[in-house]
Amino acid sequence: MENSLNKVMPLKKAIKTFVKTGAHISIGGFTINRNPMAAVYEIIRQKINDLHLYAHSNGMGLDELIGAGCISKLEIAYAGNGKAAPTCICFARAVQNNTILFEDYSNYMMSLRFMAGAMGVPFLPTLSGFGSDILTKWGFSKSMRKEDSKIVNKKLAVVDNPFGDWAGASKVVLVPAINPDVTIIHVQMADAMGTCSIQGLTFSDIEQVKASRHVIVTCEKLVEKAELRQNPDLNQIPFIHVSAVCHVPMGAYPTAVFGHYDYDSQYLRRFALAAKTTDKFKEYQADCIYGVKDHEAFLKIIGQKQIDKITADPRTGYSVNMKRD
Amino acid sequence: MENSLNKVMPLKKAIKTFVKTGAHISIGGFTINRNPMAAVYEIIRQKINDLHLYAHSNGMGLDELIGAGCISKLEIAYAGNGKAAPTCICFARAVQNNTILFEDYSNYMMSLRFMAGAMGVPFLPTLSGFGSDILTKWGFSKSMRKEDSKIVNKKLAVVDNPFGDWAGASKVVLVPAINPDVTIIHVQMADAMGTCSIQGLTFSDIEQVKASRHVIVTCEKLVEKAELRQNPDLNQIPFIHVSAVCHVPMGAYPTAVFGHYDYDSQYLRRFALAAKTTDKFKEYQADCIYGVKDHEAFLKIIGQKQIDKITADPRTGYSVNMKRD
Amino acid sequence: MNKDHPYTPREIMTIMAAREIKNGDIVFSGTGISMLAAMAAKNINAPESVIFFETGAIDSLLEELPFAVSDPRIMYWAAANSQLTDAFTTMQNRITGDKVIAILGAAQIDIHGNLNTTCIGDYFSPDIRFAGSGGGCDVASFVPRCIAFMQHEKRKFVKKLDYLTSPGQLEGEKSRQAAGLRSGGVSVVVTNLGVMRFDKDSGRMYLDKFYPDIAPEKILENTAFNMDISKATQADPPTIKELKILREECDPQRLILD
Amino acid sequence: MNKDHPYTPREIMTIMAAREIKNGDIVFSGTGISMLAAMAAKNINAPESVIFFETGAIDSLLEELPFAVSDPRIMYWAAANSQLTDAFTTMQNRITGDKVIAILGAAQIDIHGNLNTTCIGDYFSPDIRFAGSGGGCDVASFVPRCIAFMQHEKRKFVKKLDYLTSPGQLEGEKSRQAAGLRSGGVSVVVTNLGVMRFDKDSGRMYLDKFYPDIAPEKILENTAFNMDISKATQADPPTIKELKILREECDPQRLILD
Repeated sequence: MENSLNKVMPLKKAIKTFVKTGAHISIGGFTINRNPMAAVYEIIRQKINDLHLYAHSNGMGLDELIGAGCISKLEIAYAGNGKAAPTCICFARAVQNNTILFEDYSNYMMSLRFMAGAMGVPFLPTLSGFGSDILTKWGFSKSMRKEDSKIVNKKLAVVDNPFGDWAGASKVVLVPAINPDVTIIHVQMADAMGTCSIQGLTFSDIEQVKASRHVIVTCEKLVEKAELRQNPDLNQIPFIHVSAVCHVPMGAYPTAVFGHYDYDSQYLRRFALAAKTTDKFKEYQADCIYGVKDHEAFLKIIGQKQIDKITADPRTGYSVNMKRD
Repeated sequence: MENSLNKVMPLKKAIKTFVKTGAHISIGGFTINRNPMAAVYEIIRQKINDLHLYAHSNGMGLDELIGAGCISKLEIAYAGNGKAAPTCICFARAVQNNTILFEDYSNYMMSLRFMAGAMGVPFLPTLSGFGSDILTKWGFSKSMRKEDSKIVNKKLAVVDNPFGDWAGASKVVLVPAINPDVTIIHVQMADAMGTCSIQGLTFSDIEQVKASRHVIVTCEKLVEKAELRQNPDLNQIPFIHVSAVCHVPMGAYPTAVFGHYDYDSQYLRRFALAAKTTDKFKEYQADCIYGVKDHEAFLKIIGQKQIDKITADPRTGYSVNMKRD
Repeated sequence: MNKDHPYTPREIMTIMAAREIKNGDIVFSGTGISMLAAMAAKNINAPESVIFFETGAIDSLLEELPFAVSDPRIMYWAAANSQLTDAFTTMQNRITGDKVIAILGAAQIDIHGNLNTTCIGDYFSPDIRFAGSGGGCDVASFVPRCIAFMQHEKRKFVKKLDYLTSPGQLEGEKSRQAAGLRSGGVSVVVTNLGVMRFDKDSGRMYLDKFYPDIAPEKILENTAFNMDISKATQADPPTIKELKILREECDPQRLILD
Repeated sequence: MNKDHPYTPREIMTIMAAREIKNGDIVFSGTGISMLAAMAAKNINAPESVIFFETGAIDSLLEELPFAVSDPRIMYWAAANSQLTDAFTTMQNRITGDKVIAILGAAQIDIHGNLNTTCIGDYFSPDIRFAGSGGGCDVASFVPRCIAFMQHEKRKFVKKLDYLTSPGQLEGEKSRQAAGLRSGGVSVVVTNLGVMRFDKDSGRMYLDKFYPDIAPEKILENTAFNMDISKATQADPPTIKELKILREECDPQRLILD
């Protein structure tokens, strides 16, 4: 949380400043929508690793980070990349090959955990998960939980309802709060102070931001304060939560941004195919990540023709009749 | 919760259908803003009583209902009516004269209780209130809590944090969920299905609505579905939660509706003065409530001249330079 | 199969699922065939049902079929765009939650309708890792009715799940309630061969309907556990009208039907 | 009082409170004099402080002074309009919450800075009933610094509260922590006579500053409990510049100053 009135900085600097080796991070968006991809690629280029990622249903962002070896620990509800990869490919391989530590929750549990972090309470209750292996199979060891103060002592807890059977519940599952070191989101509009306006579904971005010690916002449009103040009802994130604002047009590409551009299903498929073999994936990374100096250069190799294809129709907010594979 | 696609009905009918003697109710708004006053006056005219009211900081709506003797039990955080009455007058008298049963919470606790009701969990945790008399002084008796299944067994509960000192908390206060029989709110726009768009602060209206078995919406403007669908980001309440939609222009008068009209400080003062003595209050009620057949007739006696004075300026959403007492 | 109006396995599955949806239901929908079943219900038998996504969109217009529950196509012309916590709130509370019917898929299902969408093999070192719960565990915990869409194969209808992601009837009898769950969970299984339901008392899966030209014994052969087929009757095949609406109005481009 | 630039009790109170607010603080504000103190701080000493309301508005433009925290005037040109739960989230969490400074009023205060805004007399059958906690108990529970604005009278500075609405230092020493609260609560009391703070160890109120022309003994006479006045020094009176900004920029119509 910072209050300096101008938080605009280059993405390179924001990542370098706030995303440290070993940091606990979360990223916004959902599967193939509004993942902060420019920031993800910058983390990869800066070779920041040993990250602990909290995710509900992050798709593309999560899989690129895992594929690049940035993630050592993962708390997650779902890893899918739409039609291109119903299960994220690098994620599945990392789990199958035991190259990351992971712990599974449900989407609601992860959302509640961010919400608890935002609210400043140690846990929130839910009636989800009783009888499931989500309650019984814990990914992090007891000694890890004991030694690492950033890992909670229990994955979750089941307690009796102290209010009798109020609300028809005899017991509840309590899920522990998450307070990431840094959360990165991509939004349609932000001003220099960091106030943000997200168009369309907000997923769990708002809770993730409010739960986080530092927040990096990348935005399609960096607008004047006055533009956002005209309709405060559309601003979900007031500036007090934000540490850095980075103007990165198409910063969620190849995932979608409602009102701006659609997901690039061809790119997603290209990624999925490449991710299946080590050699092809290295080639892909060399071409699209390490071989470009920033997101602008990346978009240049994608080309205007492809970008035009996914550009959103102003009426619907997505690319109408786009060829989707 | 109903799903019939056209829920429009006269306010009289909505109140008669959903607000029964002895019902547990909540009303939207905050002190002098967006109280569903037309509905409140209709409840009073229909002489529905023995109501159990859940309120956070309802002002004018609460005080009219208490003044008219409609409320027998009250769970509340704050009863004030802005500058006109820093403490609601009928409320204070009712408490001082032991004519209602009441239980005090804080504003956050009441909001969390509605939120718990909306979420379908028996309680939510907070770190508020430790050491205060809010925790120790319970308004409802043990026998009441035992005999009345609609009253929770405990006002609140303090429990140890099962996650050690995660989030820096050794213990937490749990506040029990509220699920009113009916919630009544006033909004700027609704369609016939019941989808609502609130402009400006939503207070706790959204949680109150989602926690409630039935929901009556009164609205300034009854609009076509298409008008609301053009920007789903501005619709806080989808129709699935709503039982009845009543088109009542100026339905929050004398409280304010952002973008439409300001509070009428003269009326609020008139009410406060009248409320101070039994005779004057009876006179006031005879003139302004019982003596008119509905809200439209009430507004006629207020007069267009007064209404013009409080009409909102389109730029700011309130009446600029209005004389405020 | 009625020779006068042939249909594909995917079509009969969609229609069978659509028939489960009632007017006024709020349909928790994923993408693919579950989306198509929701659209078919809305167009055929439940015009006042409401399509709803865990990402927070409700009653979206869906001029184009979405390919993910975060597809921008679901954000257009919705009644409200909100967020995950709001969507699960709608399902967890008993007021709107009781109106929700979910459509789920899974890698494995057991005789009590519990689902596995997490892994094949040991959880900590699996042979195959899947996407995980997503909202599956949540909705199966919260809502009274869930439809499971499955391909009917022995390796999918298993004696014991490798991981119990989403609760069905757990171990049957009163075990769901004993565990802390409300009644609900998977209540019907729609496959390419038939429709299964669960005995009210034992919570065990039984064959309710077999499709025309599918022998109940064939279904049993494709099921690794011992399922009661004694009560099964033949399903009413999709009607001409149902198929017409499904093909012409729900998926004219055959994005999902093919 | 400096004869060259006289000021009213209300003006010195406002300035004393404003000086407590630091750049970057998020000011939880009510209406009336608390609002004015927040505006004075922003205009004088803490230009990057942010005014914030429990109803959910943050950094509103305030072209006109609001008369309630639900006044439509606070909804105009805000950074965001949200709701009660969001506002309290900002205060309860340690990230933004640690930046919040609250300004509260009360009917009674005790030596440990606990506040009563609920009633005079027995809670169940009071002589006078007040509005109640509102967000007072919440913010006093959550945030590290609260300013209490009081008229300095014996019946208000009491030995024992009739009702403890908002926690200060409870019974002092480590009692706040023992009860489950984070450190915080009322940290400074600004009255028409002086400024009180709390001893770090004992949690007891002491006189920090008396205003020019106010004898510390007079303050003691208006306090029902035994307060340490030994450390008190005279407050720096409002400067000409402070008064000029307060009068000309914050409340030119003297809506609150009079």
